[in-house]
Amino acid sequence: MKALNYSPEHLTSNRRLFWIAALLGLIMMAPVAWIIGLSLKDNAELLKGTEAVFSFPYTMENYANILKSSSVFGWFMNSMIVAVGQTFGVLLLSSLAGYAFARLEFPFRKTIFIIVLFGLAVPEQAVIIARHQMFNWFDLHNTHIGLILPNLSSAFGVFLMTQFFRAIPKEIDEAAMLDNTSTFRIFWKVLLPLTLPAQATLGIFTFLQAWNDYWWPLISATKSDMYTLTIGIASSQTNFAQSEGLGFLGAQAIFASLPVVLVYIFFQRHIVTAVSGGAVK
Amino acid sequence: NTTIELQRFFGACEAEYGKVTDVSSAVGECGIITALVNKFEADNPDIDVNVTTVEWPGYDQLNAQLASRSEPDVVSMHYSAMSDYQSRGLLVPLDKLLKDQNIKPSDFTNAAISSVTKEGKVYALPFDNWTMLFHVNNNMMKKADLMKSNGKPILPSSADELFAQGKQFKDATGKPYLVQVTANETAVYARIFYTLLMQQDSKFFADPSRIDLSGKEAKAALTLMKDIMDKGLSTTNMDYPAAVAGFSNGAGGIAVNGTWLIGTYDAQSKQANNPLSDGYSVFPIPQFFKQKDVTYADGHGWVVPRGNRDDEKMAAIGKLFKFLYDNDYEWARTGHLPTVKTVIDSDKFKSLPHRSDIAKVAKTGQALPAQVLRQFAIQDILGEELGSAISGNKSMDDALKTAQYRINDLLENI
Amino acid sequence: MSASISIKNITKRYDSVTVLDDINLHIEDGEFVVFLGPSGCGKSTLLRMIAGLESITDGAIEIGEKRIDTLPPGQRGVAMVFQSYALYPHMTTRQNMAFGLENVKVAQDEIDRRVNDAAKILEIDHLLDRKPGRLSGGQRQRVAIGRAIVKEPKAFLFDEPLSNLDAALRGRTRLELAQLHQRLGSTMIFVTHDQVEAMTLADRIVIMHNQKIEQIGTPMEIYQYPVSRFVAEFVGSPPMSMLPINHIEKTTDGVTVEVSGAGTVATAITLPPEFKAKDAVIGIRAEDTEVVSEQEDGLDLTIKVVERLGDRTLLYGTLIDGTELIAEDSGRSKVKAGDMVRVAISPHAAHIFDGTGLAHHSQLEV
Amino acid sequence: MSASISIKNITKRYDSVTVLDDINLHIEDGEFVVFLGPSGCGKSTLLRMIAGLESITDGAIEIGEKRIDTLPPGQRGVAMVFQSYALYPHMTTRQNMAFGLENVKVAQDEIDRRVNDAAKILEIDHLLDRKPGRLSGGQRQRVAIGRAIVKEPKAFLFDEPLSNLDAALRGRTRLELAQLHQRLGSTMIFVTHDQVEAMTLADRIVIMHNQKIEQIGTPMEIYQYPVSRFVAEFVGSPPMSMLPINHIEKTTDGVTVEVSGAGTVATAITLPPEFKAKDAVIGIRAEDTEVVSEQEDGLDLTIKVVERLGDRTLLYGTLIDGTELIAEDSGRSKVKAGDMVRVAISPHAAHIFDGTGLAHHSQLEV
Amino acid sequence: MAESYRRSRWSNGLFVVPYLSVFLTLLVFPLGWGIWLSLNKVDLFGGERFIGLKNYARVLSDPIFGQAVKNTVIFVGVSVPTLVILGLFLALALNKTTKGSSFLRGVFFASSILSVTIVTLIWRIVFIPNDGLMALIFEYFGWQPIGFLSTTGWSLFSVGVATVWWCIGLPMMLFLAALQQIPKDLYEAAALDNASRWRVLTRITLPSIKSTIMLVAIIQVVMQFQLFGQAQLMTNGGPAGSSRPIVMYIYEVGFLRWDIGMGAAASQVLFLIILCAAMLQYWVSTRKEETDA
Ligand SMILES: Nc1ncnc2c1ncn2[C@@H]1O[C@H](COP(=O)(O)OP(=O)(O)OP(=O)(O)O)[C@@H](O)[C@H]1O
Ligand SMILES: Nc1ncnc2c1ncn2[C@@H]1O[C@H](COP(=O)(O)OP(=O)(O)OP(=O)(O)O)[C@@H](O)[C@H]1O
Ligand SMILES: [Mg+2]
Ligand SMILES: [Mg+2]
Repeated sequence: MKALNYSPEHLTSNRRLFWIAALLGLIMMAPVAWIIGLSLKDNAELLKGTEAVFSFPYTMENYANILKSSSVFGWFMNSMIVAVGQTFGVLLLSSLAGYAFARLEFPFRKTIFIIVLFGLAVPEQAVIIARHQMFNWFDLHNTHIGLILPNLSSAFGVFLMTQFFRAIPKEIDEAAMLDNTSTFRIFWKVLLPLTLPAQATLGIFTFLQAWNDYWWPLISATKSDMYTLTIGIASSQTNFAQSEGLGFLGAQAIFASLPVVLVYIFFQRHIVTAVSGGAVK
Repeated sequence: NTTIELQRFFGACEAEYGKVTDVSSAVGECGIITALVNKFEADNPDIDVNVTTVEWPGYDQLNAQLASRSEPDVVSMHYSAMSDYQSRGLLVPLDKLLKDQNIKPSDFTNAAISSVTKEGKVYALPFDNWTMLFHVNNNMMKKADLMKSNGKPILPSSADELFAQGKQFKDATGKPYLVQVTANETAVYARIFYTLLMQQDSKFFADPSRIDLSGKEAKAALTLMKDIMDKGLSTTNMDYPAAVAGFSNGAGGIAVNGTWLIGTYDAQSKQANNPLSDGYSVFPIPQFFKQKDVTYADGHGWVVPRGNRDDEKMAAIGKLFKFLYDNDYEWARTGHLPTVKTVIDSDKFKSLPHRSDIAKVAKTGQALPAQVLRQFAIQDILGEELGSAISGNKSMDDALKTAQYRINDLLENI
Repeated sequence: MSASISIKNITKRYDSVTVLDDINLHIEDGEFVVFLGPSGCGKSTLLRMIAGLESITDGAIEIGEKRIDTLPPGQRGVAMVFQSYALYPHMTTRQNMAFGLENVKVAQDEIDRRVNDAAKILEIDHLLDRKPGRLSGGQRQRVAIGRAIVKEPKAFLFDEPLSNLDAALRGRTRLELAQLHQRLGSTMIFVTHDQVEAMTLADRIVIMHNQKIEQIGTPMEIYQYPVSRFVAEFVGSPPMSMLPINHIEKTTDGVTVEVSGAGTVATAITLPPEFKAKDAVIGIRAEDTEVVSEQEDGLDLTIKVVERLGDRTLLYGTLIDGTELIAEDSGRSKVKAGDMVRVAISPHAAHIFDGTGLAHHSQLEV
Repeated sequence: MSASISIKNITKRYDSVTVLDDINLHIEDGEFVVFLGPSGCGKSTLLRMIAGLESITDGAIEIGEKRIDTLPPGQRGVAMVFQSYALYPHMTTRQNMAFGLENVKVAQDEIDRRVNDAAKILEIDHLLDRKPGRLSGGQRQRVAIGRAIVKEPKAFLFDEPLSNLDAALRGRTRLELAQLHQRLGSTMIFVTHDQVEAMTLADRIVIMHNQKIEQIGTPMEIYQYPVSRFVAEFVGSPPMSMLPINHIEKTTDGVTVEVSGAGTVATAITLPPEFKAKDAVIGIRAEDTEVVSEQEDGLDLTIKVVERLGDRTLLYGTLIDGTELIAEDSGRSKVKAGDMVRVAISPHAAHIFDGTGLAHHSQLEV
Repeated sequence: MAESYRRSRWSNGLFVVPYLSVFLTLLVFPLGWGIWLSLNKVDLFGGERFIGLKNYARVLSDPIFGQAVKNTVIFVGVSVPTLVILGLFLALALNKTTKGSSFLRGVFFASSILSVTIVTLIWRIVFIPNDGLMALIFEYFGWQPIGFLSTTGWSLFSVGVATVWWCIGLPMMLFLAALQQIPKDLYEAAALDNASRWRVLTRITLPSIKSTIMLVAIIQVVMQFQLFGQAQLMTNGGPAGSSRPIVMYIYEVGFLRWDIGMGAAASQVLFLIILCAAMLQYWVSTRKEETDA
C-alpha cells in the first residue's frame, strides 16, 4: 500500500513567502548588476546613454586603469593593516572585558558596565574633534596605530562578547577553578576557545566597519602613502569627479568592495552559526 | 635635496601621466598639473615635489592638518576660501617670495590679483580664473532658428529676449532651452545669483561682515531665476553629472556650467555622430541687467600654509611658483582662464578654440569682496534658500529674508 | 471519543537508511500501549508518524477505521504530549490549553468549561494564570497533559513525557498517568525506553528492536515469557543473569543443563528437536535466587557489590569461573562486598535461550 | 591520598535568607557519604562550600585536620564532578584530564601515566582522542570522573552526576561508581535527591531538611530507624503508608494502637511518657504487608492502581475510611485495579510517629 | 570569615583595564572635551572663550536645526520599522536550509558589506534622471519621471530606500538566529493544535522572538539617528534642507562654518536624543514584560 503521504514540511515553510523574497532579492541585486554592467563599458560610449549597458562590447579597461595607479596597492595594504589590526584589537579588548563583565566580580562592575553601554549611544561627531586633537599630542596622525585606535573604543563588541560569555555554562569555569587554573588561564585556555563563533561574528563586523570607515581616515591619514583604499579612491577622482565617466566609477566601487566580498564569502557560514550561538551550547 | 610637500585636488592620474614630462601632450586638469610637476622635477633635480592628492575640495583634510600642525608646503585653494585661512593667520604672505622670482602683481589680470590680495598682501599665486558660462549646442539652436549668419548662436541680451528665445527654442525642439544643475548641488544657484546682483551693481556685501538681500536687486535677480524655471525654460531634477551628460546628449540648448567643461565638450564636437558634432560654442553669461557688464568669478591659487620652513625650501617653493607662472598657458588649455596678462593677450591663447569668445571674462570677472569669510558656507546657505524659492517651497521674500538672516547669523558668530 | 488505531505495513526510510521496516500493529479502543525499546530503535518516529509530524514512506494508518495518514496533524484527532512538553512559553496555562480550541473556533464558554474541567482533573486550577516559566517540572507536565485533554482526542500520544523529571516526581507522575487513563478510558500510546515505566503503565507493551517489533504482550507475558534473549535482558531490573550452558540432557520433566561454574541445573523446560545448543545460555532472574546457609545446596558466589534497596538487597557477584550473577537477598541482608555466599536458584523459573537468542520457557508455571 | 573532612558550625546566608544553619558533620577518611534531601534544601550549597565555589558565612571546614576554607578551590585538594559534567568542549578526553595537572606543572610523563591509568580503570582508553561532543552521556560522565581521579584528590565531590542519564544508564553507572569507590578507597561525597541512589551507594547517608541535618546514618539505619516522619516518608520507594492513630493502649510488649479503618494493631514499640498522641500516625512499609486469603485476618483494601514491577507488584488502594495504603504482592500477582483484597500487616515492623513527627521503633528487630 | 573564591577582587578588574583605558581615553575623555567645547566660542583652530550655554541656545533656536531634527525623526520613524518588518519578513521567508534560501540570504546580507560611498554611488546612478535605472524603467513604462533626489519628500524617501537596501542584512541575520532558537516542537504542538499559519506567526513565532525584535529595533534606532553619509552624498540635504539630518547639520556647522562650539553643542543634543530614544524603547519593552509576568 503506497502511502499518500502528508508531508509535515509545511509547518514552517511557505513557498509563496519564499518567492516574494526571491523577487525582492532580484530588486536587491539590480543596482549591483547595474554597476557591474557600467564598470564593463567604455566611458565614452556611456556618455551617449546608459542603455549601452545592455549591449556588446564589454571591456575590462576601467579595471585596468585602476590597477595602473601605482598607489592602489599601497592603499590596499594600509586598509588591510588597519582592518586586520582593528579586528584583532577589538576582539582582544572585547573578549577580555566581556569575560570580566560576564564572569568575574570586582568593585563597581555593574556601574562600569552600564557606563560602557551608554557608550553605544555616543555619535562619532561628539568626539571626533577632541580625538583629533589628542592624536596630535602623541603624534599619531599618519600612522597605522592612529587609524586603528579610535574604533577600539566601540562598546558594541564588549556588549556582544559579554552576552556570549554569559551563555557559557558556569560549571565550565568552576571545573577549571577546581583544576587549579589561574583566572587568566581560565579565560585564555578554557573559555576563549568556546567563543570562537562569536569571535568570527564580531570579527567580520569589525573588519567591514574598518574597511569602510571614512571620516577618521580622511582627517587622520593626510599623507597619500597613508591613505586607506576608501580615501585613496575618493582622492583620485578629479573635482566634479563624476565627469570622469560612470564606468570608471563603477569599477572603483566594485574594486574597493571586492576584498570584503571575499572575506564575507569565506566566513559566511560562521556568521550564521555564530549569530545563532550554535556551538556554545 | 629639498622636498616640497604639495597638496592638491584635481584628481589622480598616475597611471596615464605618471612619467610624462612633455606638458603639451597632456590634456585635462589632472593630466596637465601632473605633467607640469613632473617637468618641474626634471628641470630641477635638486628639488623633489611630493604630491598628495585629496578629494575635492579637500578643506576638511587641510583643516585637520593645520590643526595637527602637519601642513603641506603648497596647497591648491579657491580664492573664495582664502580669506578664512588668511584671517586666522594660517597663510604665509608671498610678496617677498614672488618678488625674488621677479613676478610682479601687475603681471596678473586684475580679476586674479585682486582675489588673492588681502590687507595689501598677496597670499597666493593665482593660477586661473573660472566663471559660469553658456555652453551652446549650435545644432539645436539652428533647429530653433537661433543662429546668426556668421555661425554664432543668437543669445539673449535681456530678460525679455531670454524668455522669447527660450520659448522659440522649446517650440522648435521640444527640449528646454537651458540645462542647469538643480539637484544635490545648489552652488550654481548662488553663482548665477551673484552674477545677476553684480550686473545690477548691487553692493550686497558693502559691509563684508553682513549681507544685504533686502533690496529690489535681489528680488529682481531671484525673480528672473524663478521665471526661467516656472516657464519651463530649464531642465529639472538634474544633478551635476546628469546635467553634464545631458547637454552632451542634446537634453537642451545651453548648459549653464563652468569653464572647465570647454575641453570636454570641444572634444565631443570634434567627434562624429553625437548631438554636439560640429556644433559647439561657448560664451560668457549674457548681461541681463544693464547696469554693469560683469560676471561672478572664482579661481584656483597656490598658497603656502603657515609653518617653519627654511630659506632653502622657500626658495624652492619660489622656483616652483615661477615655473607654474611661466606655464600658465598650459594650464589655460584646461578651459580655465589664465591669470597672467601676457598669456591672456597672447595669440597662442586666443587661437585655442572658443577662447576668444570668452576672453573678456578676465576683465568682467569679479569675486566677492576679499574680506568676506566663509564663502563656501554662505554659498551653501544661499543656494539652499534660492532653491527653495525657485522650486516654490517658499515665497521669494521669505527665502531672501531667511538667507540674509542665516548668513548674517553665521558671519556674526565667527 | 476514543478509537482504535491500526498501523498497516508501515515503513520509514531516510534516504537509504531504513528506520522502520514493515510494522503492523492494532491497538484497541481504550487500550494503554507502551512502545519500549533501546534508544534509536524508532519509537518516536513511529509515534510521530501517527501524529502526522513525520511523513510515511510506505503503509497506512487508520484511526477508528478511518485512514488518517493523508490528513494534516491537526485533523487526525490525536493529542500529543512531548518529551520537552513544548508548552508555549509566553502563554499562561489557560491560554496554552485554550489555544488549540480557539484555532478551531470552539465557542468561548465551551472552551472555558473544558479548560476548567481538565484543570480540576489535573489539580492545576490554581495555576491557570501562570506562565510555564513559573511552573515546576511536574506542573508543566500536567499542563501539557491538560492541553491534550481539552481537545477530547481519539487517542493520546506520549513521547517519553517523564524523562525530564527526577526520580521521585517520575514515580508520582507515573501513578497519576495510570489513574488518568482509568478515568478517561482513552486510547493511549506511550513511548519510553525505561522498562519500569513500561511495566507499570501498559495494558500491552510493544517491544521494538532493529527496525521491527520484537514482541507484543501484556507486561507479565513479556516479563515471564520473553520471546528472545534481547527482550529478556532488556526487561527487568536488575537484568536477567545469563550463564553459558556446556551440556544439555533430556529428562522426563524437561532438560537438565550443565552450567560452567554452577554445576548441573534441572529445569522444567522441554526443548524442541531443532534447538541449537551452540552458544545457548540459561537465564535466571535475581528474584528467583535465594541466599542459603553454607550447608545447603547451591552455587558459591563471590560478592563484588551490594546494592541495598531497603526492601531487598541485590548482590552482584561472580561464580568460580568468573561468570557474573546477580542474586537477591532480603532488605535486612548482612552480606558485604567481598563475602562469599551460597546461592540457590529456583530451577523452574529459569529460561533457556538458544544460539540465535530464541527463548524457551518452563511449561509448568503460569 | 584520601583524608577525613570536618564541617564545623557551617552557616550560609544569602542576604537575609538562611540556606544552611549551623551544620556539623565529620566524614571519615575513605568514607562514601551521600547528602540526600528534597530539592532546595542546600545540598549543592554545602558541597560547593567544601569545594570553595561558594563563600561561607560562618564556620570552618577541615580536610585531614587542615583548615581549608580560606584556600582557593584549586588548592583544597578536592575534585568535583558536576551534574552537567562541565567538560571542556574544545579539548579531547586526554586534554580534559591532563589540564588540571598541567596547571600545577606536573611532569609530562607523570601526567601521561596518571591519565592512562585512570582511562584504563574507567575503560575509556579508546576514547582519549575524542572531544566531548562525540561521546555518549555515559562516556562523558566517565571522562568527568577521570578528570577527578587523575588529580589524586583527598576527596571526591559529586553533585547529582547521574541525574542527566536515562534510567538504564543510571543504574549501570551507579554500579560503576560503587566499584570505583571500592577500588580507590577515597573519601567521597555524593549529592542527590534520589533516594535509590543514596541507599545503594552510601556508607552513610546525611539527610538534610529545613537548613539542618535531619539524620546521619547507614542506609539501613535510615531505612529501618528513621528519626522522623520526614525521613520515613522521604526514604523508601514506594513511600511508607501513614495511618492516623485514634487511640493508644499500653501492653507488656509495647503498645497497641487503634487505627481508623484498620482496627487495632499490636506493635512491639514502647512509647516514652512524654509522647504526644495528638496527630500521631503509624507507618507501614509496603514490604511489611502481605496479601492474604479472605479467611485470614487483615484489612480490606480497595485497589486503585496496580504497579507491576516484574519481581513484585505494588497495590495502591484505600481502606474503608478512605485512608491510603500501599501493599506489596508477588511479581505474579493477579490482582487488578478495582479488586478488593485482604491485606495483613506485620505489626513488628511498624513505626509510630508522634504529632511533632518524632519516630518510635520496635525494640525487637535488629 | 572565610571568603569564596568568586569573591569580588580588584585584581579581577584588570581584565577590563585594557578596554576601559581605551574607552576612557578615546570615548569618555573626548566626549567630556566635546561637552567643554560646547560651552565655548571656539573655531577649528582654537581661540576658546567660555560662553556658557549660549551655543545650546543658538542650536535650539535655529529653525534649520529644528528641521534637521524633524527630518531625522521622520527618517528614523519610517526606516526603523521598515528595517524591522522587512528583516523579519525575509528571515521568515528564508528560514530554511535549501540552497535557494541560503543564496538569497547571501544576497540580502551582501549589501551590508559595502561602504557608504559605494552604496550612494550605486543609488545615485539608479536615481539620476535620464540615465538612471529608475529613469529607464519609468521611460519603458511611459510614466512621468520623478526627480527622486531633487523633490521635497522624494529626496528623504530615496535616502531611506538606499539606507534600507544597505542595512537590511543585519536585522535579517539577527532574526534568523532568533528563529532558529525557537524549539521545533512548539511548531509541532501548534500543528497538532490545528493552528493556521497566521496564528502560528502571531501567537507562536512573534512572541518567541520578542526580545530580538526589541534588540534589533534599539540597534537600528541608534544607527539610523546617526544618518549622514547617504544624505550628504545623495541629496546634500536638499532640496531646501528637506533631507538634512542632524549629523549633517553638525558637519556643516562644525566643519564648513568652523563653529566647533556650536557643532559640539548640537552633537551633545543628538547624543541625548539617541540616549532617550533607546532608553524609552528599552523601558517600554521591559515594563510590558513586568506587567504580564
Ligand atoms: N532525519 C533523520 N535522518 C536520518 N536518520 C534519522 C533521522 N531522524 C531520525 N533518524 C534515525 O532514526 C532512528 C530512530 O529514531 P527515533 O527518534 O525514532 O528513536 P527512538 O526510538 O525514539 O530513540 P530515543 O529513545 O533515543 O528517543 C535513529 O536511529 C535515528 O538515528
Ligand atoms: N544566590 C542565591 N541567592 C539566594 N538564594 C539562593 C542562592 N543560591 C541558592 N539559593 C537558595 O539556597 C537554597 C539551597 O540551594 P541548593 O542549590 O543548595 O539546593 P539543593 O539542595 O542542591 O537542591 P537541588 O536538589 O534542587 O539541586 C535554595 O532554596 C535556593 O533557592
Ligand atoms: Mg525518541
Ligand atoms: Mg543541587
